[in-house]
Order: sequence, then structure tokens, then C-alpha cells
Amino acid sequence: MVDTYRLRSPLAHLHLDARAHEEADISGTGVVMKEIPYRGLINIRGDAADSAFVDAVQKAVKLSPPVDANTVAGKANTTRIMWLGPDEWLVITSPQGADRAMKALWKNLKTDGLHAAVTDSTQARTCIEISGPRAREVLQKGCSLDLHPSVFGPGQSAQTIVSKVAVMMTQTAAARNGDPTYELYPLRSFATYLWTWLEDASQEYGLKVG
Amino acid sequence: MTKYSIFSLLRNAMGYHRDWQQAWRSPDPKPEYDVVIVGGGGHGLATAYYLAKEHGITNVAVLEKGWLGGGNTGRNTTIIRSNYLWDESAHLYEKSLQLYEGLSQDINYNIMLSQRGVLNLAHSLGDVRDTKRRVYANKLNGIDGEYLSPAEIKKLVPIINLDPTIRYPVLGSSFQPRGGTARHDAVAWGLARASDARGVDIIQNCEVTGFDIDKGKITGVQTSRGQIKAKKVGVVVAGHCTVMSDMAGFRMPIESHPLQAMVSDPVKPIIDVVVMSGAVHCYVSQSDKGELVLGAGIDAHNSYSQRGSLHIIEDQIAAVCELFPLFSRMRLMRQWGGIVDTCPDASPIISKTPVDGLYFNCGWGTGGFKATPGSGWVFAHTIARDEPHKLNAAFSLDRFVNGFLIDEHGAAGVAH
Amino acid sequence: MSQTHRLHDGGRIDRSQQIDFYFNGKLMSGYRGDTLASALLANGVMLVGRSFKYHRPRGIVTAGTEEPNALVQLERGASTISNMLATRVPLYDGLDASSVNCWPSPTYDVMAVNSLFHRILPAGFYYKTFMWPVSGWKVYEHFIRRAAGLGKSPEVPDVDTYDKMNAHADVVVVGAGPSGLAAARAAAATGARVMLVDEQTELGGQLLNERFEIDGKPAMDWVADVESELMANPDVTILKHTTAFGYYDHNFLGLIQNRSENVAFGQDDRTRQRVWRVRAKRVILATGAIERPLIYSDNDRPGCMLAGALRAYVNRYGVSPGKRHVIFTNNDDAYRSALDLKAAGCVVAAVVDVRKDPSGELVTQAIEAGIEVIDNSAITGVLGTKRVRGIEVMKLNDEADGVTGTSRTISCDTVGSSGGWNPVVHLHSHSAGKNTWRDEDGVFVPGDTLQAEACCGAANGSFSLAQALNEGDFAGIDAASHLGMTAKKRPAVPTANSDVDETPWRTIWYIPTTKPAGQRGKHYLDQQNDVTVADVQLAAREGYRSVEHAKRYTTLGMATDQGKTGNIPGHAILSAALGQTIPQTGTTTFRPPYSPVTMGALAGRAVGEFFDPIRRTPMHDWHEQAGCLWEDVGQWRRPWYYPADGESMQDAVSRECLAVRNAVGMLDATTLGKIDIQGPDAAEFLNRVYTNAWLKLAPGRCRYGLMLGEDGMVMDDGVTSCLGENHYLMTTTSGGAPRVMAWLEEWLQTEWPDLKVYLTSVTEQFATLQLAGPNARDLLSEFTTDIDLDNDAFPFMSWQDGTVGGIPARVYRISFTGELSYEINVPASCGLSLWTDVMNAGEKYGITPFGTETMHVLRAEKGFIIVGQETDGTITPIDLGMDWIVSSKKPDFIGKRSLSREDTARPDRKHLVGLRTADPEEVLPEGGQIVAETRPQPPMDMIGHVTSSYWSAALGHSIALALVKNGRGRKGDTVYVPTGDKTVACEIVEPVFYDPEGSRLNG
Amino acid sequence: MFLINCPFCGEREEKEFSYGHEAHIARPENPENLSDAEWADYLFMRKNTKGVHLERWVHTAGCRRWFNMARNTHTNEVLAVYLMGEQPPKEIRDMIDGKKKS
Ligand SMILES: Cc1cc2nc3c(=O)[nH]c(=O)nc-3n(C[C@H](O)[C@H](O)[C@H](O)COP(=O)(O)OP(=O)(O)OC[C@H]3O[C@@H](n4cnc5c(N)ncnc54)[C@H](O)[C@@H]3O)c2cc1C
Ligand SMILES: NC(=O)c1ccc[n+]([C@@H]2O[C@H](COP(=O)([O-])OP(=O)(O)OC[C@H]3O[C@@H](n4cnc5c(N)ncnc54)[C@H](O)[C@@H]3O)[C@@H](O)[C@H]2O)c1
Ligand SMILES: Cc1cc2nc3c(=O)[nH]c(=O)nc-3n(C[C@H](O)[C@H](O)[C@H](O)COP(=O)(O)O)c2cc1C
Ligand SMILES: [Zn+2]
Repeated sequence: MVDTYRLRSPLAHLHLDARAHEEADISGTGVVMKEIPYRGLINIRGDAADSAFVDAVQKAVKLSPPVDANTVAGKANTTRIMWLGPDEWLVITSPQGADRAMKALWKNLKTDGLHAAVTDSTQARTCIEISGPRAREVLQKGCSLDLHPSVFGPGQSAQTIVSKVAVMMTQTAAARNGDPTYELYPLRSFATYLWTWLEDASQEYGLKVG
Repeated sequence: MTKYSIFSLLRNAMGYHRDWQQAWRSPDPKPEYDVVIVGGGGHGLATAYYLAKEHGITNVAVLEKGWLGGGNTGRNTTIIRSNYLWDESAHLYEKSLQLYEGLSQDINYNIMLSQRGVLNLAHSLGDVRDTKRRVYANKLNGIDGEYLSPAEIKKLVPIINLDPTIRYPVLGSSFQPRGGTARHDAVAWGLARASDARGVDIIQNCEVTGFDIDKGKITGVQTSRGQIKAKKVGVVVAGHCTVMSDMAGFRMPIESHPLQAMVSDPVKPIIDVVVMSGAVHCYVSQSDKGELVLGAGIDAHNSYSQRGSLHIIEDQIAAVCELFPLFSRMRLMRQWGGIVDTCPDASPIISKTPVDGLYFNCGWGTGGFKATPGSGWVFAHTIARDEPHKLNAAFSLDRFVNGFLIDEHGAAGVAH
Repeated sequence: MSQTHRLHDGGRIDRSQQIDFYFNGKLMSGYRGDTLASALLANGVMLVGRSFKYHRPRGIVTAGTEEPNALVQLERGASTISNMLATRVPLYDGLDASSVNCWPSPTYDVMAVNSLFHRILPAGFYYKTFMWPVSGWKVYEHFIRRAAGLGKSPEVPDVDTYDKMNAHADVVVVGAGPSGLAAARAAAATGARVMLVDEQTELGGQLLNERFEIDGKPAMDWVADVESELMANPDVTILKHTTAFGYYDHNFLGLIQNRSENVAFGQDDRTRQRVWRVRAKRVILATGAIERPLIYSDNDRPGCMLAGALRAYVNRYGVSPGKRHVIFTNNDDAYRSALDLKAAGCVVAAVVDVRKDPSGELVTQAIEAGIEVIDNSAITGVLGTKRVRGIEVMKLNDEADGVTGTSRTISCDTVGSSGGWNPVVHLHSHSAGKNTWRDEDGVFVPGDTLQAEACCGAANGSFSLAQALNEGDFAGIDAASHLGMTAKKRPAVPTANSDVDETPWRTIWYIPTTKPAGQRGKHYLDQQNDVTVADVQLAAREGYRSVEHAKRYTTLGMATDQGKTGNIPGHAILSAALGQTIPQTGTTTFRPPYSPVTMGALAGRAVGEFFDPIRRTPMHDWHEQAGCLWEDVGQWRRPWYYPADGESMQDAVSRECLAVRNAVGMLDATTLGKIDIQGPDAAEFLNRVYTNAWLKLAPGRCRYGLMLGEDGMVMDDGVTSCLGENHYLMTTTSGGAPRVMAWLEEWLQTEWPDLKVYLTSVTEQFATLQLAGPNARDLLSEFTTDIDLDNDAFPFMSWQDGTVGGIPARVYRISFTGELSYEINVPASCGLSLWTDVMNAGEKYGITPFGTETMHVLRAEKGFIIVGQETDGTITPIDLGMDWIVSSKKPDFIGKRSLSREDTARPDRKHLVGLRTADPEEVLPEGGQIVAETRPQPPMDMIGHVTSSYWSAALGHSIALALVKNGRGRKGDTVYVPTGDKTVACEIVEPVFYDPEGSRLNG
Repeated sequence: MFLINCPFCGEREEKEFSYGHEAHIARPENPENLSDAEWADYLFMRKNTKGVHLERWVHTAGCRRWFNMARNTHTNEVLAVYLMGEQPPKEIRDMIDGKKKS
């Protein structure tokens, strides 16, 4: 691990921490947003029909790559695997777990006879979490997927476009009051645009930084 | 043909305009013609006109499956300019612009040519370099053109957004003062009337459904109104050209795409030149009736539906609002689509074909209105002499085989 | 009270809320619930503006979206909107409207002189004249254009904001009249996700204007009940004041919602309007019908309205449009207007009916109510210019193509005409739905469509309320059942009491006078564009026989109302003139938008800072603080150069260049595309996509590669490194990165699926710091202990892993500047930190940050190409003199075959060369064209152009690269670049100006 | 704007995809053995059918996978979606053949 003082998240220049501090009381707001940087993001490729591949992934991160399209295996805030395509997944870990997961995946997947790829994307993206009673409306302003809870519920995921930014997106378990929480993973160079856009689109509902 | 003039107008006014002749006849097809032109768009009509006028070939029919001028001729944004990069294109389009400059008088029909000037904006350093390159080339080809700084642009278009901090600021522009617009329908109607006056039969609602080919030579066409014999056939059907080449049994490097255009509600004059931007994808001019005439790029997919997608328009209008923030409150009144025939090198094909006596003129894509008279002029020559004029020799079908492409993508931005 | 025409009671307006507004600067008042039109009428204002061509005085004709006449300029300054329909602007406090197309006022309009010349201004007159003298046209055009337009464009940028919403629904119902409401209710009862949309501010559609009953209660009570029932259902979305403007392929609808009560301004932080992009599983079109006018002489005089509009004003707004009304009709429905006017206490002077002995129940009621019914008759003339003063009525002959007897004058100030109704088939037609002609009443009704769509109610040509309710109910159930949904408990079908026996319509498209059309008054079809019956007949006579020709020749239906009232009568007139049936003639094409749509709303939020993302590197803020100027590269923003105080661009770039040549410079190279390539066939894959050989690249080594399109033209270039067995990292140009990634995937997936290769973009994983210059090694050595920087251990074109400044890093020794150079890749989040540290530590080595411009100069000094600058899609590697990179041994690679075509194999193609100007101080313009011989005047034969040109501070003279025909054969020749004001002579030289041996980058 | 059924991700709007033009154009095995005309045929000549058109799309903003689609270019109706390497379903082939006969 690098000394944390050296790390600067893609949205650091927006001073979100300071704002979160100021806006600490988030009750009654329509939308709450925050950046969750440095999560481990590891792109893996392989053949889900090949049990050697599945076993290797299972061995490395204790989860099998989901074969159902647009789903995530694993629970929010633990290690998860997001389906990205028929032969592509994103392993999401805690910031602390990133290095270990990368090493384990590399070790298990990069063995003789197995055609698989492991690529660290931890630095390539950040995570913007958006929640609150109006979060869905904000997203629907820029996203053409049907985010109705009956279609895009907890555990669902997608790669899609929000405003003009390609994102990997998932809905984590809905809050107790039924309000959804979404995680968006844009490429870091687009994060500022996406955040600013979401903030602008949230204005009418009241936005707080969480 | 009664001559059109203020005097004939006054004279007819006395009789409540009851005595005007038909602009063109609607004859039944004859069994045989020297030349059959398939496609009653501007290019087909111009071809017929110049066959009659320049080559004395008047036993000519123009066959149009719908109403004449109802193809791309009737749905384009009417931008005319000749400031193309490569010599071959520049010469061809310049010939056309010169013909346009005398066309109203030549055909005695006011096509309302409006040489208000055309700007092609540059938004990046690369754009600037390419734009200057084109302007230098134009100058040496004897075509009017200048490179303008933002301050000079401001003088021509005071309402344009020249704020250097916008996402894609305007860094400069080419300007062709002789460029402009013309009334698209008038071009078709005027050419129809003038061709008709020289004996050409214009036959609408007559769809060509097949070719009669005997030992590699054309002998006639099959149509929805029966067989028509012809010594030579010129095909000028824009988006439908591969439908025709399929019938004739050879392949073309063409795809047909939707291209959309739209008009705003009519307002008092607010913009006096044509503004085009390839980089942010929009172009704007104001018609003589006051509507803003707007367009952008093609839909990516092939389609013959004559409709395009809304998202293309959304992006285009965003670009319009970026460049002209005060148009944001104006409203779109109508949108429509055409079927454009795009060629891999963004240049047309005006060519003989593998079939003797069968000639094709197509591939004008998003930018052939400006070429209408020039295209007809060289195509008439090609048909009459069975060999291309030197202005269109380079635009042969062979170029895809030998590689002599005329690639206008790089430097021409949008090709309108 | 100024509201002279306001009825004492009635209407859906809120009389407790008075609203003040201005019309042409005059203060007036109305009530909440009024439209601008109803408020104007309440104030006795009928004359609203002037028409386009003849500047004829024009009034209010309708009460809805079909309005052809009552256009106003709403508000002023930054919030002005042109050509708004007074009939569709809800009244709000302080509303400020003025007439369009007239000066000084609608009452006295200078341009009305045009009207005197109307005889010489028939359809298409401009095509016939203004041609002589040739030079005259410019002058004529100037005046024609000055007269253009109705309203005015704003002159300052918009103050409002707009946005968009994407939505999905099982069933979208457009139109919330009785039919749409019944449909929405029935569909919603099945559990379907329903969206109900109506352009009006209240639900109810036509019911808002009527005195009907449904289910035994006033119809509007039923509407209120349905509304609250639907509102209670979380799966139903109701959008009022929202127009479905377009219906596109695959059941995609565009809606525009007015989000503020005040249509001219946004309110409460909200966007003024919102575009909804709706994907529907099923669509129900319940868009109603539009009343069609009877086309009689001088039917454009202010006071000539539609019959249905009269009762809308009376019933909905509590306004009497005039003092004395005449109804002119071919059907029974218009008698409702007479009855409603009468019931509200207004004066109905007569009903003029074109039918002989009309006998329906409503007719009887009218007669019983004491209204004079004049049958078998026609209005042959209108008295008054700025307001109707009376009408002339004559008997129709049997064929209804002429009038007989003597004329009778009836004094009145308002005429409501009705020629029947046309279903609103617009949306149905947008996505290529067909229409079929129904002969019995002469209407086009919706026919086949490709979309998952159904029409119901008046939109379907079913004009009675009972039918509307029935069909709506059925459409709702049917739509849901297509989706496999049924209601557990089916709500009862609403019933209406309004249906009465009616006499059939008598369809007469043209109301004759004693003279042919155009000779006694004018019969207007398109009031906004001043298109008359005579114009259409003239078009037919002149051979503009297609309905599309007639439209374009006369401009019928081309105004802001798109012919909602005038088109069908116009097409009928054309048919008659051509002696053919209306279906033979057909209609013109219905196109979106249904009614005009604000451009800002279509742009939505994607303007200003949101027009397009700016991609930022991790070091973005540093560059900004250092005061760099930016260059856009694709969506990236890269430092262009960093001017010091007061420094010119040239000074700054020269300073940066010299720093790299003499000390050390640092460039942010993060934006270069990076693709991670893994798999047993990775080398084979590279071998196919690059022109050179790749099978033998050892781990730790890097190699430059050129990629061609299949046409043999250079497409991209970059350095690829072997990271390990079956593992490579490819770099691409910054701007080309997405395209290259897509291109490689395409080949893998579509052409070579057998190759075992996986590609993953890792551009953003790393921050890339490029150190270049003789001091680069010394500086870097301060930051690393585990990387051996010795030239032998770490030679040019190799890479090493290690730590730099304590950060895990991969360092490549590659060079685009021609100097000793390292590209340090670290985790992106650490980029800024490392950059700052290196800048600080580099001070003693003379470190200077440099931008893309300096990079371009330095590489040009070395003769390195930039794809997109030295190439333009027409250039092969051989043209560039890069034969050395094109393998002759490999049997194949992408683009190889194209290199041997006749044109591409020519020896005298354009070649990349260097240019030295005769005057070393002269910097050639980039893009300058090159000639071998000059002539005093153009045209001149061009042999090539300058691709790159700079002042070289290191060399002390200008340098340029150029593509020149047979350039390699012209080495040493003098050529010329005419730059407009002068001609620059230059010599053709080798394209490498600096350190041709490469000792610096290898050292 | 089309609604396209990505065989992997499901229905998404056209904006998420890129168009890949005519399908089933195999790259010639040995380009060097082709005449210029044959090579030009592969490079440039396209079917551009009015009617049932077999074409390729890629789900750019989604799974990045390529696939084939049969679409009527006259009506824009999507008739079938099938994987790379597969031939169009039988009913599509019949439609195309039927069209040829007529
Ligand atoms: C929205 C849009 C904007 C444009 N903007 C510009 C611009 O600003 N400037 C510019 O220079 N160009 C522009 N263009 C391009 C320009 O319109 C065309 O290149 C040009 O009009 C082509 O003319 P044409 O006569 O070849 O084709 P068309 O006008 O399309 O004529 C072809 C005719 O052939 C007929 N036909 C087809 N098949 C048959 C058959 N089997 N039998 C008989 N007849 C048949 C068609 O019905 C049609 O009428 C634009 C095009 C569009 C669609
Ligand atoms: N007796 C007659 O001759 C006659 C003729 C026509 C209509 N009618 C009466 O009209 C009613 C018909 O009911 P209906 O429900 O079919 O139609 P409707 O006219 O009551 O409702 C249609 C609704 O659709 C809206 N609309 C139209 N286009 C729209 C668009 N693009 N976007 C959003 N909203 C749009 C209209 O504003 C209107 O509110 C009945 O009451 C019927 O009796 C009678
Ligand atoms: C330059 C130009 C200007 C136009 N101006 C108008 C206009 O003012 N009003 C209008 O309704 N349509 C206008 N149109 C669009 C036509 O009505 C029509 O949509 C177009 O010619 C395509 O034909 P179609 O919609 O019948 O398919 C214009 C078209 C062009 C090409
Ligand atoms: Zn997909």
C-alpha cells in the first residue's frame, strides 16, 4: 500500500469531506451523494462454462462469478463480483482488500492451461454513491435504463450511460424505508463531470453530501 | 413556354392568374427514348436539362417514382459552397457554383440563390490546421475563401457565442462569401420547366423496377408504367442507387442513411450567413421566410425509412444552443429526414458502369445539393459522349479498385 | 370592469383570483384559469396580430393547439418567446404579450400595403420575377428577407434551464379526454404501469368545453373522480401540460412538459420545461379531433372562429366571444355551440346550415330555443375588416357549387363555423402509421401501423362521447392484455347520456360565392401563411399537382400550426381542382413535432458545462494552478503550454523546448491510451494488427508500431511493451484511444474469435509522468533505489518495475522528444503527489513543465509524425518514409493488401519531407499549400502541404514537415508556399532536423 | 431511437450501441491472392438492402460484445438478434430468399 497521504481521489478537489461535515444532518433531503474512493476493482475475463475458471475465482475471492446478466454476487460492503458481460466481471473489494484480491486472483487464474485475464482497475474508477427518496429520479434524468424497483432492484447491475458518462452501476440493498441506494463507477477522468451533473440534476430535490 | 417576368406577372394578375401555363407537362411515357434518366431529383433534372441544352439530345425522359424533387432535393438544408479540399472536388463543386450563379436567368425561374456566405467553424487546434489547409488550397484553386479570426466572425454573426471558456470554443473559421443557399424546390421545378420546354418528358409516379440488358448493353427499363426502351440510361436516385445496381447486377460501395433536418418557427432576420460546425455537429441558416433551417449528421445505421432518431436531434440542438444561446427559447416547428447515399471516401460517383450505356450518378451523401447543376452538366456529358468529362473523370467507380480515392472526410468536416 | 365580455357566472375560472397582464403595453385583467386568448376575449380584444404575407388583421379562431392565427410575442428581453399561441398560454400575473408581424400596432400596420398588391402576389410569385437585372436580386432579396418572420428571436441568452427525464411504461396514453381517461383507468386496473399525458393544464379534453354528463353526473365530476383514482395508484404517472410531440420508432415518444405555471419563466429552482423520453410497451392515442373550418369568403376576418371554440369560451372560460354570434355549420354538433351560447345568455343571431332541412335533436332544440336556423345556405361574404360587422348569406344550389337568389345580410360580430372534425392522426402518422379515408363523413382515420399502438375515441374517428368512453375502455384493457395483464376487478364501463340522433354532415369543402375563387374576397385555407383557395387552384393549374408540390408551392400547412385546421380542406380543394378524389390526392406527411418544441428543452441539461464531459488527469489542478493554457484532445484537456507572466506563446514554447533540450522537462502523458493485452495468442494478435513483426519481443522490451486501416492508410501508432509471457501493454494516441480499443475488439470478436486474447483498457489506471531531457536520469535517480537507471541495465525501448518516490511504478524508457526520456506510470491516485515532489526536487535540475505544443515542436525536430497531423486518412507508411516498419516477411496484416493497389503502390505519391525556408526566421503557416512554380494569379498547381511548422529554438531556425508529391524525388529542390500576402521559398530536405543519429535518446 | 435487444444485457436504447454495418463479410483468407477488384469488393462494396438487412452491432456502453441483427431497413423493424459466428434464423433466411424470388 502507498502512504495514504499520497492518495488523492478523483473528486478530492471538490472537498466533499468538508461539505459532508457542514451538511451533516441529511434528514429530509431528497438526495444524498458521496464519493467512496479506492475500492478494489479488478477486471477478470474468462469462460464461465469452464469449471477451472470458476473454481479459480471462487478460490481467490470466495465467490463465483455470476452468470446471470446484470447481477452482482455478494453483499454490499463486502467483496462482490459484478457481471459485465458474458466473459467479463468486476471484482469489487474494500480498499484494504484490493491488493490481496489482486494477488490471489492473479495467482489462481494465471495458471497453465487456463485462458483468463486479470487486470487491476482499482485506480481507473471511483464510486459515487447516490441515495435518498429522489435518487432514482435524479438518475432517470440521465439514464435510459428502466430503474423501476421491479426491474432494477437491489443486486441488479448494469453498464450504461448516465448523462454522457459510461458507468458501471449497481443498486445495493434498499434502505429500510424503501429508498434505493445506487453505486456508480465512472472512469476517474469523467468523475468530476458526473458528480457535478448529478449535483445539478439534484438541486430541485435538495441535495446533501453524505 | 411563357417567359416569367414582372410583366407576365402583371399581365396575368389582370386575369386573376387563370392563364398561366403548366410549368411542365405530365405526358404519358413514349415507348422509346434516346436517354432515360431514372430519378427526378435535382441531379436527374439537371442532367436532362443539359443533355438537351448542351448536347442537343431532347428525346429524353426523366422517370420519377414519386413526385419530382421529393427525394433529398426536397429535404436538404440548401447549403451551397465550393470550398472543398482536393482539386478534383474543388473543380467540380466550383463548376456547379458558377452554373448556380447564372441559373435563375438561364432557366428563367428564380431559384433565389442567396450568396450570403458560409462559415465553417474550427473548434480545436486540429480543426484550425485543417481549415487553414483547406482555405489555402481553395485560394490556389481560384476559389474565394478566407480564414477568419473570432473577432472577424463576430462581425458577420454578432449573435454567435465566442466565449473562449465554453466547452468547444470557436477558434476560427473558413468563410466563403460566394457560398450561401438556394430555394431547393425552385431548383427542381425550374429545371423541370426548362427541360420540359426543350422537349424532355417528365414522368412522375413512374417507378423503375428493372433494367433490360442485352449482352451487356442496356436496352431499356421496366417501370410501374410498363416497359420503356432506351439507348442509354442514367441513374440518379441518390439513396436508392444500390437498389438499382442490384437490378443491374453489379455492386456499389454505398450505404443509405437517414439524415435529418428541421426548421424553427419563423422569426425576424437574426442571422445573415450560413454557419456550420463539423466538430460540435450542427449547421444553421435562416430562410427567406424566417425559419432557422438546422441540420446535423447522419444516423449511423442504414435505413430507407426517411425518418431518423430523436437522439441525433437532441445532440444537435444542444450544439445549436451552445453556439447560439439565444436560440434556446426558440422552438422547432418541423423535423424530417432524407435517405442519403454515403460513399467510403465522402465523394460522389459519376461514372460509367459494367453495363454498356448505363451510367450512375450517386454517392453525394449529405452534400450534393450544392452540386446539382454541375453534377447534371458533367453527367450529361458522360452520357452524351459515353466518356466522362475531365471534371468527373476522377469520380469513377474504378477508383475503389485502383485506390485513387478522393477522401473528403478529413478536411471537409460535415460535407454539406 | 374592463372584462366587457366576461359572463356573469360559469366557467372553470377562479373569479376570486384576478390576474393582471399586458397586451401591447395595455394593462388588462383576467382570472386564474384563463388562457391569454380567453382573457383577451373577455376584454373585448379580438384583433391579435397580422398575417405573414398580406399583413391582414387576424383574430382568435380556436381555443386550442390548432390555432392558426392568434400568435403573440410573449414577454420581452431574455425571457421572450416568439409566436406563442394565445390559446395555449395560461394566464399568469404580469404576463406581457404583444402582437407579431405588425408595426406600429395590429390596428394600424404599415406593411398592410402588401395587401394592396395581393393581385400580383399569388402563390409562388417570387419564382417568376426578381430575375432582372441579374444584380438586382441581391437588393430584392434584402427586402424580402427583411419582411421575413412573424415573431422575434430573443436577443440575449436564455435565462431558464431545462432538463430531461427518461421513463418507461407498460401503457402510455396520450390525451386525457374521456377516451384517454377511460383507457388509462382500464389499463391501470390491471396493474400495468401507466402514463397519462395531456397538453392541457387540466384533464378532461373536450369535456372541459362541454356540458355533458357521465355516469349520471356532470362529466367534469367524473373526470375528477378518475383523476383521484389514478393519482392514488403508485404505478400511474399523470403528466398535465405536457405535449407528446413526436412518436418515433420502437414505441419511443418524446414529450415536453411545462413545469412552471408561468410558461415563460422557470419557477422555484425548477427547470422551465422538461423533455420526457418515454419507451412504451404499448401506446394508446386518444388525441381527440380537431374541428375543421368551413372555407368561406373572407373567413380570416377577426371574429371568424370555429363553432366549438365559441362554446369552449362560454363553457370553460365564462366568456362571450362576441356580442352577436352566428353559427355556420354542416353538422349538428355546432348546434351545441348555439345552444350553449344561448344558455349562457349570449346572443345567437342565426345558425346558417349548408344542409337542407337538418332534423337532428339538437336542431330541434335550437329551434325550440328560438334560434333562427337558415338551412341550405352559405356565408358568401363577411363585412368588416378589423372585426366582423356582419355576414352575407345566400342559398346554395343543389350541387352546392354555387349560390342562388339574393343575398341577405345578418349583422353579427362573431361567426363560429364547423365543417366537421378531423381525427388527430398526427402521432399515429409520425412513425409511418397509415391513414385511411372514410368516405361517409370525409375524414382520414388511423389505419395500419408497425408500432404497438392503438387509437381510440375521436382520434379514431369515433366522435360520440359514448364511443369515446367505450373505445377508450377497450383500448386500455386490450393494451394490458397484450402484455399479459388482466384486471382482477374490472371497473364498469362509464356511460354517457349525451348521444343524440344527428343528421349526417354535408361535406362542402369550398363555400361558393357569386364569383370564382379569388375574385370576390379571399377564401383562406392557411391563415398564418395567407394561403387561399385560389392559390391552391393556381398550383394545380400550373402543374404542381402532387399534394406535396401544392404544399410547397403555396406554403399551405407550412406555418407554425402545420395546417392543423387548413390542410385537409386544402387537400380537398386540390383534389377538386385536379378532378380526383381526396384519397387519390392523399395528405402531406405528418412530421414531428406535433406542436413547436423549445430547443433549449431538447438540449436539456447538456449545455454549458454539461455540453460534453471534460476528462481530467490526476494532475489537472496542478496544471491549472500553474496557469497553463489548455488544448482539447478528444474529450481530454491537456496543458498546451505554461506561459510565465507576460510571456508570449512563442516565448513560452521556446523556453519549454530549450529546457527539455538542455535540462529536463516534465509532461503529463496520462492521456495516452493504454490497453492491457493478455492471452496465449497476444503476440500473434499484435502481429496481425501492426505492420511490423511482434512474435519475438522479449519481456522487458518495448517496440513502436503503426496500425493501418484495411485500406492501407495509417490509423494510429504507439509503443507496445511486453510485460511478461502472453502479456502486453499497448499505448495509443490520446485522441485515438477509444477508437483503437473498439477496433481491436471488433477484430477479435468478429474476425478472429479463435484467438485467445483478452483486451482491457487501463488508460485511467495510471498517471503518467514523462521526464525528458539530459538531466532526466539524475533527477529520476533521486526518487528510486530499486530501478537501475544505468544505460546498459535500462536501455532505450525497455521498461522496469520498481518504486518511484515510494510509489509502485512502472518506468518506460521511450522518447517522443528525441531526448533521454522516462515515462513513469504510477497508480493514478498518486499522480499528483509524485508530480509535485518531482517538480520540487527537479528545481535544481532546471525542471520545467511542458505542454503539448512543446512536445509537438520537439518531435517535429526529430521528424516524428503525429497521426492526424502528418496523416489525414490518405497516407500510407511508405508515404511517411516508414518502410522500415512495414514487414515484408509477414504474409498478412491489416491493411497490407491495400498497399499494392495501383494508386497506393505508385512511387510518386505524396511523401513526408522536411522544409527549410530560405529565410531561417520565417515560420511557414501550417496547412500552407506548396507549389513547384508560382504564377502571378491562381489557379496554381499544388504539390502538397505543410503538415507541421514551428520555430525551433534549439536549432535557431524554423522547421517544417510537409507532404509533397514525389517529395523524396525532389530533395534539394526549391518549392514555394504562397501565403496570401507573400510567397515563401523553401528547400526540400530530410524530415529529421535534430540529432539524426539518435545519440541523445540512446545516451 | 431504436430499442435493441443485446443478446447479453437485454433491451437497451440505440445510443448505447455502435453500428457495425453489413454482417457476414468474411475477411478473405489470402488477400495477396486476390485481384484488386476482388479486394475492393471486400473493402468497399456493401449490400445496403432495402428490406431485410443483416448487420452487426456492438454494445459499446454495455458489455462491449458484438452481435448480429436482422432488421428491415424500410420499416426499421428488428426481426432477429443472433450471435457472432451464427447464421440468421431460418425464418429470416426464408424472408430474404422469398424476396429474391419475387
Ligand atoms: C436533411 C438533408 C440535408 C442536406 N443538406 C444539404 C446541404 O445543405 N447542402 C448540400 O449540398 N446537400 C445537402 N444534402 C444532400 C442533397 O440533398 C443531395 O445530395 C441531393 O439533393 C441529391 O440530389 P439527387 O437529385 O441526386 O437525389 P434526389 O433528390 O434524392 O432524387 C432522387 C430521385 O430518385 C427517385 N427514385 C428513386 N428510386 C427510383 C426508381 N426506382 N424509379 C424512379 N425514380 C426513383 C426518388 O424518388 C428521388 O426523387 C442534404 C440531404 C439531406 C437529406
Ligand atoms: N359530436 C361531434 O361531432 C364530436 C366531434 C369530435 C369530438 N367530439 C367530442 O370530443 C370528445 C372526444 O373524446 P376524446 O377523448 O376522444 O378526445 P378529446 O378531444 O376529449 O381529448 C383529446 C385530448 O388529447 C389532447 N392531446 C391531443 N394531442 C396531444 C398531444 N400530442 N399531446 C398531449 N395531449 C394531446 C388534447 O388536448 C385533448 O385534451 C367526446 O366528448 C366527443 O363527444 C364530438
Ligand atoms: C430548406 C427547407 C425549408 C423548409 N421550411 C419549412 C417551413 O417553413 N415549414 C414547414 O412546415 N416545413 C418546412 N420544410 C420541411 C417540409 O415541410 C418537409 O418536411 C420536407 O420537405 C420533407 O418532406 P416530408 O416531410 O414531406 O417528407 C422545409 C424544408 C426545407 C428543405
Ligand atoms: Zn450488452
